Amino acid sequence: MNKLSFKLPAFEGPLDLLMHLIQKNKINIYDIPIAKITQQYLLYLENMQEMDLEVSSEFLMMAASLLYIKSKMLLPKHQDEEDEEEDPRQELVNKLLEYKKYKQMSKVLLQRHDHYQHVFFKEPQTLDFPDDPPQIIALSVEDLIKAFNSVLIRRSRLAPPHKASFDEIVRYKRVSVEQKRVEIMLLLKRKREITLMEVFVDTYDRPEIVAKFLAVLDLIKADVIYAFQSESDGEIYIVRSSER
Amino acid sequence: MRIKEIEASIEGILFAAGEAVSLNALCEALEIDKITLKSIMKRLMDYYQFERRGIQIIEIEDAYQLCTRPEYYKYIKKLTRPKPSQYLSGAALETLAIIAYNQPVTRSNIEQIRGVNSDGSLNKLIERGLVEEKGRLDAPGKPILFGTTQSFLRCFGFKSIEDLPDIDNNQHNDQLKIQEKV
Amino acid sequence: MRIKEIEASIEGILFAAGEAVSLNALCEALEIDKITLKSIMKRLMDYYQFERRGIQIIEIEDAYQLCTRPEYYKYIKKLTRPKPSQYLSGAALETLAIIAYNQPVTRSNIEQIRGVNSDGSLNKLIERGLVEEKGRLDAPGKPILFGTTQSFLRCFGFKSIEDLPDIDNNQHNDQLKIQEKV
Repeated sequence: MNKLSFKLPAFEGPLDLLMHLIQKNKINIYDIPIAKITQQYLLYLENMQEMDLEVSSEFLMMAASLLYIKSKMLLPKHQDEEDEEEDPRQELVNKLLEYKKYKQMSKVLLQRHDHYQHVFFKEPQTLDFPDDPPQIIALSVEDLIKAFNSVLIRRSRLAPPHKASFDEIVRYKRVSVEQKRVEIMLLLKRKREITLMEVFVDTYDRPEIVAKFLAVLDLIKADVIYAFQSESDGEIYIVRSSER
Repeated sequence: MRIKEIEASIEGILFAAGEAVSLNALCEALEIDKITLKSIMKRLMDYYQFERRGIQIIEIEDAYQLCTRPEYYKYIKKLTRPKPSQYLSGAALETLAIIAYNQPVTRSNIEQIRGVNSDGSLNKLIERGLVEEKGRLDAPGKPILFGTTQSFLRCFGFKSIEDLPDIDNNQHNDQLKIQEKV
Repeated sequence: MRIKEIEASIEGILFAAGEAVSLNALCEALEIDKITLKSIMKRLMDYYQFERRGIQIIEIEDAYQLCTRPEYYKYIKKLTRPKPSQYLSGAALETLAIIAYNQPVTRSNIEQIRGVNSDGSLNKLIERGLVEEKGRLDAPGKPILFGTTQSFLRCFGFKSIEDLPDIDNNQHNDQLKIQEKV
């Protein structure tokens, strides 16, 4: 037999390799020419080893049993022995037939798999089922509006009158946080260290207080100033971060 | 492709996606133009409606999604393990209404309107996926802005925020009343 | 409840569940007997089939599940995240065939038939959710028994294990021939 020059197919095991040889030689599976097959099998193993393909122990064991069968078949049969001696190939043939069956089925499975791979399933949903009152989906748009209106009504009762209603009486006073930041920095220019309360001296207007406070927080956040306490519950002092 | 095939493909796509699929994505996948697709979607939605099937297609912000029809809720409910109660409190619902109609809003906007701290309700709504962050306001402290989610639209059956029923009339009346009072 | 309503409810239930729902569970939820339900299921499945809808109902071990029809795969594929490669090697398929037809089987049963150690393939199949442990054999060493899963049935489109194509016919013929020869 010629040296194998083609690419070796990957065999799934010794039985797979034997099936391959049987098909290639168009051999009758029930009448395997053991000598020929054994020779080819060994040649394959050699080639696999040369090509650094993994030759597992199972392949070697099969080689051994092929040689065993071969030797057994070479022995002359005793004519006088009446009982039919089993063909030494029988066990191998049984194994091959059994294996062939599943190899065929694996092809049928593959076809079905290819077909059903084209089917999509939806992921199970996590469903919300509030018991009582019924689910949120059952909350109607009316509920939403009612909720909103109840807020409006309550506000009209509890909150001070709408700002717009004062527009004609009082001009809305604009307070800029930016302006307050400048004022605080001016204070810190005159004095190295001030207390937090000093910032609010002479400030009674609510928006002004809020704006000043926001300015302080803003400056601290921007790391322009630094606030500290020498004891808990004590005065809060402010210095410029650069003076720290 | 025949219309029937397109319809069946849409059904398959929406089923497999399990979430809203945009009109554009559908057009691309089916290789048809928007106008044709829209009319086919209309036909398909009508079919579901007319046949009173167990599922329906809903439209959300130029996207489509398959879902069950509410009629069969009681049977569906029997079959799935109920999760802990998802009841929305009155406070949460109020907060939701405020966010829906004024979005995007900050925490303090909500507090101003409700007249009470609403962080608990807000967190609950975020947790429930009805409300989400929508960026930050360009103001001192950069407060977070909140708005409603696509899930909110789904839960209340709105196609888009524009679809919210008008309540401005009532509001004007209220303001009018306030002014009268003052 | 009219049949049409029951059908719609089944559709809704199967859609919401997103997984196979057993015949028993459906009977309970809909308050109808098994025989009636089975005939309604048959009708509904035929309807999907006949109308060549985008979705279909499949039956797996006395349970039902909604899924897409393979005909529309190419459109659905365009829109959904591609499934991770579902390629099964020849060795894995052989191992799977052996397990499917002989379950429950032990590792050494498989090895005997394939003539080669099959642990790698077996682990792969378990990982893929196609094969699972089915207890232990009452024999020395208490070897683990393996069998196929519901996911196996779904992936290969079988209703149940009994639905596997017959392979025994070939075998009988083969054995006969051997005996004749010998």
